[in-house]
Amino acid sequence: MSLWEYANPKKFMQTSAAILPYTAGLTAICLVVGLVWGFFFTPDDFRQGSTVKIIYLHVPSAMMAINIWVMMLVTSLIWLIRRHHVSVLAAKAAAPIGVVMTLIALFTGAIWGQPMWGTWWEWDPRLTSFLILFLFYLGYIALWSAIENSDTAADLTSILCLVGSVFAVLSRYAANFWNQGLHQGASLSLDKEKNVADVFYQPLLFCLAGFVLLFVTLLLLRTRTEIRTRRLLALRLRERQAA
Amino acid sequence: MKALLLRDLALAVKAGGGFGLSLAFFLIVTVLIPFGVGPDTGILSEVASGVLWVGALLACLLSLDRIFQLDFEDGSLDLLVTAPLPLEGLVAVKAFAHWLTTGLPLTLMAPVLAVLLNLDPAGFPWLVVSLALGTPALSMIGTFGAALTVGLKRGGLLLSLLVLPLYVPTLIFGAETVRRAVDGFDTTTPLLMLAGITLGTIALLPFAAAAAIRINLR
Amino acid sequence: MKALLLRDLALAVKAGGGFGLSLAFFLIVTVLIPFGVGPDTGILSEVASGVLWVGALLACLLSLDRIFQLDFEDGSLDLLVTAPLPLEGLVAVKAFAHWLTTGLPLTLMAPVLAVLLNLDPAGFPWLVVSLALGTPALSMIGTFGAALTVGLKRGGLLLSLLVLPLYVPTLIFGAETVRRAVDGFDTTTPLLMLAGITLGTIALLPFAAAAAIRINLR
Amino acid sequence: MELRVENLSCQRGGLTVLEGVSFALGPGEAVVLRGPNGIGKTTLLRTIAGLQPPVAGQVEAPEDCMAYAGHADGLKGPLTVTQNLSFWAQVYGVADIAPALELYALGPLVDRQAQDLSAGQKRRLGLARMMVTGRPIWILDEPTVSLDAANVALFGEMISGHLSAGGMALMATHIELGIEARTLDLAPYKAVAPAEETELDEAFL
Amino acid sequence: MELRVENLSCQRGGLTVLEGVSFALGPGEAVVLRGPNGIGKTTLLRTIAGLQPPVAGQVEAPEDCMAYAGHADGLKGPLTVTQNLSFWAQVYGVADIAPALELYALGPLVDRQAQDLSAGQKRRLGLARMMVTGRPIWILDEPTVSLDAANVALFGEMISGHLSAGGMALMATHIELGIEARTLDLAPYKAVAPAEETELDEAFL
Ligand code: HEM
Ligand SMILES: Nc1ncnc2c1ncn2[C@@H]1O[C@H](COP(=O)(O)OP(=O)(O)OP(=O)(O)O)[C@@H](O)[C@H]1O
Ligand SMILES: Nc1ncnc2c1ncn2[C@@H]1O[C@H](COP(=O)(O)OP(=O)(O)OP(=O)(O)O)[C@@H](O)[C@H]1O
Ligand SMILES: [Mg+2]
Ligand SMILES: [Mg+2]
Repeated sequence: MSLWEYANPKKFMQTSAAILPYTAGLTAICLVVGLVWGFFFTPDDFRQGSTVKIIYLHVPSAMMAINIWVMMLVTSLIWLIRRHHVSVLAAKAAAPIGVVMTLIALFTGAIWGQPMWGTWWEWDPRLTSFLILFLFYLGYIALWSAIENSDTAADLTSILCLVGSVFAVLSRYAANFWNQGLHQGASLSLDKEKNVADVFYQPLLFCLAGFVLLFVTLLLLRTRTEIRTRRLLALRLRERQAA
Repeated sequence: MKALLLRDLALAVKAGGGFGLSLAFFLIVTVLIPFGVGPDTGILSEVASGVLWVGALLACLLSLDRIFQLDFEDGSLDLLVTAPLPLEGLVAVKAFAHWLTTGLPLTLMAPVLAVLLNLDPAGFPWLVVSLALGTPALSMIGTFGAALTVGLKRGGLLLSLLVLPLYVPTLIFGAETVRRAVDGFDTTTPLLMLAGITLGTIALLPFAAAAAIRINLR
Repeated sequence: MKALLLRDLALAVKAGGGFGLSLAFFLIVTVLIPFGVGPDTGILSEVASGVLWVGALLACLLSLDRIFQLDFEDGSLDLLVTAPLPLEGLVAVKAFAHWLTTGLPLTLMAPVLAVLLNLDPAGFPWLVVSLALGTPALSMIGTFGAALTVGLKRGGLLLSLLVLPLYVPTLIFGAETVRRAVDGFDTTTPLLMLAGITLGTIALLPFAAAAAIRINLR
Repeated sequence: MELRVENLSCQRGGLTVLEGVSFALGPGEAVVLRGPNGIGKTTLLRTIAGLQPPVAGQVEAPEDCMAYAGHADGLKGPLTVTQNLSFWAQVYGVADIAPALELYALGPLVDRQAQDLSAGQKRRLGLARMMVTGRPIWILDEPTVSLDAANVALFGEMISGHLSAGGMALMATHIELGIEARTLDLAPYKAVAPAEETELDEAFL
Repeated sequence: MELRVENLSCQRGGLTVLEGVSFALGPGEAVVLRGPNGIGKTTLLRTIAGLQPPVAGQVEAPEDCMAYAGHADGLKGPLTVTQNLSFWAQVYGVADIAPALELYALGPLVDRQAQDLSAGQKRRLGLARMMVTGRPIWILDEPTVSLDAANVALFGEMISGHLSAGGMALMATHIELGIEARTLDLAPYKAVAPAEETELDEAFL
């Protein structure tokens, strides 16, 4: 009962259909406000000039990239424990979004790094662990696509997600340790956070909200498609049985 | 011939092979190196060209045992040999399919990874050119190796053992090209050598490989 | 259990697997790097520790798909699962056999290759220690990956894509140990981490792997 | 002790192939499954052997008393006949492989690598494996494939020996085995109604 | 045109297994090889198909007119039935795979991946392959393994159709095929003093 009933595909389809328009609308509003405000109505940073504005894409995408993986971890767990198809399908649907977010973070970061650090890429622990996260996403998707039987795939990918998460955290720690004292740029991102003045901060909040909503919208859409594909598969099987 | 090429591509894409994986492997190897060597960009850019080439080479290597082993195990190699295809042609097609699924994507991917290892920008075009010229040789040599080891179950490791030494010249000239470009020297000589090796292998190895297969089947 | 271990070793030795090959591969990779990077010994000794660790890691990787795939194809995995062996035990034994045939020889071989890459002598003992502590984790993680991909024909490349990210922490701490030893820093922390990872994987991953196999067989 | 299968439904590739199969097998009894290609014999046997979960119904049998032999023989090419056989003997904790060897006249082949055996010789080795399991319930999928007449007879002997020792055998085959055993034709159990039961389907339609 | 085998000796694993086999096969004729397991049927067929060189004697047949089907079916698991079949059709330059499909009633399976077929269905696909080779001489090694009665009959039809179209067939089998064909028992040709002839031995003694 309660929340779990949404794990029933029928129920999920109905509710998601009802919600989608609103989330989509809100996403549009937040992103437009946040980005326009951020890009056109904020002063240039005294040190970084206009490049600072990349933050409006970079930070939200980076945060999402991480949080999406966490969300996948949770849904995978739910699948393993309660065997709710929708939750594992949600995880499957989330992965590509996560990859895109990671890529956005990487690229914007790289573009930002050029003026800031004078290089496209630094082996800063944070960036590095991000690269690893990217690899985990790739592996997860590859495994999904490699296995025919959907339930088998669901189980195996969920296991991979669990184990992977543990190792992802380990890698983050390892990366910190590995780059210790070797490289100043290490926690640059964090330092900047401190002196992100309010003028930059408020639009950033809008962007963050926008990205979260964007993810929710895309997730609902993709999960719906996944469910539909499943139904198609079920129908095919019926035909075969009839034949 | 065409049918065979299409089939191999279809299989590569379907059976978890395909473009994606060799790329991913390439990416991973290049990412691992800094973890081993340490984050100092100075050293990294020093070794970048070499690492990239070795990485591409290993990515090629890992997909080699696919080329014939599967066909051997499920018996289709027997059938292909008795089919009206010249065995040399079959080998060439297999090698080409392998290049399409590994060498080509690797070449296109290389510049991106070069950024990660902060390779000197001067090297970028030459990296691509050298890979484009060199990878066909890698695929062809690899196919030859695969033909030699086709009988053996999971000859994978042995295969790489046989093939890697044959890869050395290609590797040397390929990496040399990039290094010279970075140091601002003339790159024609290594490039010419590279082209020479590729042409030579494409011209000769199909026959050797075909012979090897005939021997392995009896 | 013992029977299984002995059988796996026998097979590894006979079927072109065995100590020899992984060693040889290790050797070749470490030999290739200088070709790629160029002969400058200064740079080489800089990167030696990293290259050695990455080399060992790849040598492990290449023999992973052997672990379960063969048994799966010839049907003995079905029979083993229905046999009176706990599946977790089976996985552990497989991992142990893999370590005996790859990790152990690599560890013993490493110092020799370290000389080739003129690693600073101060690093030698630590190289061996770190490998001895780290390679079991590599084998165990690899076995887990192999269990995930056992159903897939020639999952080799996918396997490496799944496994390599999991290898990152081990690699970092392993290589870090050697680098620190060379630079004369304290090496206890990375060593402890390494030991921790190894123990953790050995304690937990067999269950994950066993689950994966059960899922794959149904 | 007996093997009791109660309206078992089994699934392959997400598709229920057999429904409501029930039968019981007591000591000394053998059942031969028959049915056209693709009816689901292999699937049923794998389900009973516990290699895949049933969709519905259950298989009642004591723990650890089944030995399964599928389409593949599970031989290791590089190992010799003796090595292959004694490995399984050790796994199942059976001391002696001699009887199995001489029943199938594998004597002359003991030191031959399994990969150098002919199709039928491989099969004989695969069947000899059953004797070293020491398990009472044998589950055999097309055991006599590519055996010649003489060896089919040997197989018959093995089965009747096993049965008279109080064992049980469940076999799927297309050709006559020359064993007196109940035959169970699977045709009537072919799943008719679409995959209603599979919870996947329920969930998605 | 005909297939003529003249006192052929063939070897496997450096050991001569059959000696002095000779027979001829004319248009519309079929020969069934019989013999106990391990006598050397597979080896003989592979030698005739040109997959391995004869030790002595020769095989006379026009170029490119044989099609071989061994113990393995040479199917690609990930590809569908149609893809598998049409690939071979293209290789042999045969236009149409429809007849092969409908003869073996593969219609309902066309879009199924080969790895999802049952043992017998795989076999049927493997046999259907022969029809798209368009070659006159078929060489079949235990073609009816794991086929049910109905499909064995279909196989019989295919063969007789092929023969009446002036084709030839050479088959090794252990079970009745229900085809009127000469049987050739290989027992008499078993190599007596094996090692002697193999040129390996000659070279060293
Ligand atoms: C490819 C390069 C880069 C990558 C992969 C990257 C990645 C990240 C990540 C993972 C975060 C953390 C998001 C969170 O969890 O809160 C982040 C935040 C941030 N990054 Fe970057 N970054 C890159 C380059 C840069 C550059 C060049 C700058 C500017 C000099 C920069 C400035 C920031 C700032 C100000 C934040 C927000 C502070 C925070 O949320 O912790 N990043 N970036
Ligand atoms: N390496 C080897 N050394 C010695 N004998 C070998 C070797 N390889 C195969 N043989 C023998 O060669 C003989 C011929 O094998 P072949 O597969 O031709 O028999 P077959 O007639 O096809 O048997 P089946 O009916 O079981 O298929 C077999 O007795 C086999 O044991
Ligand atoms: N992925 C799948 N999707 C749909 N049907 C499938 C799938 N995999 C197998 N099947 C079908 O399941 C059925 C049962 O297969 P099974 O191997 O059990 O048959 P069988 O009785 O053993 O046949 P044989 O006598 O040829 O061995 C077959 O008809 C097969 O086509
Ligand atoms: Mg079957
Ligand atoms: Mg045979």
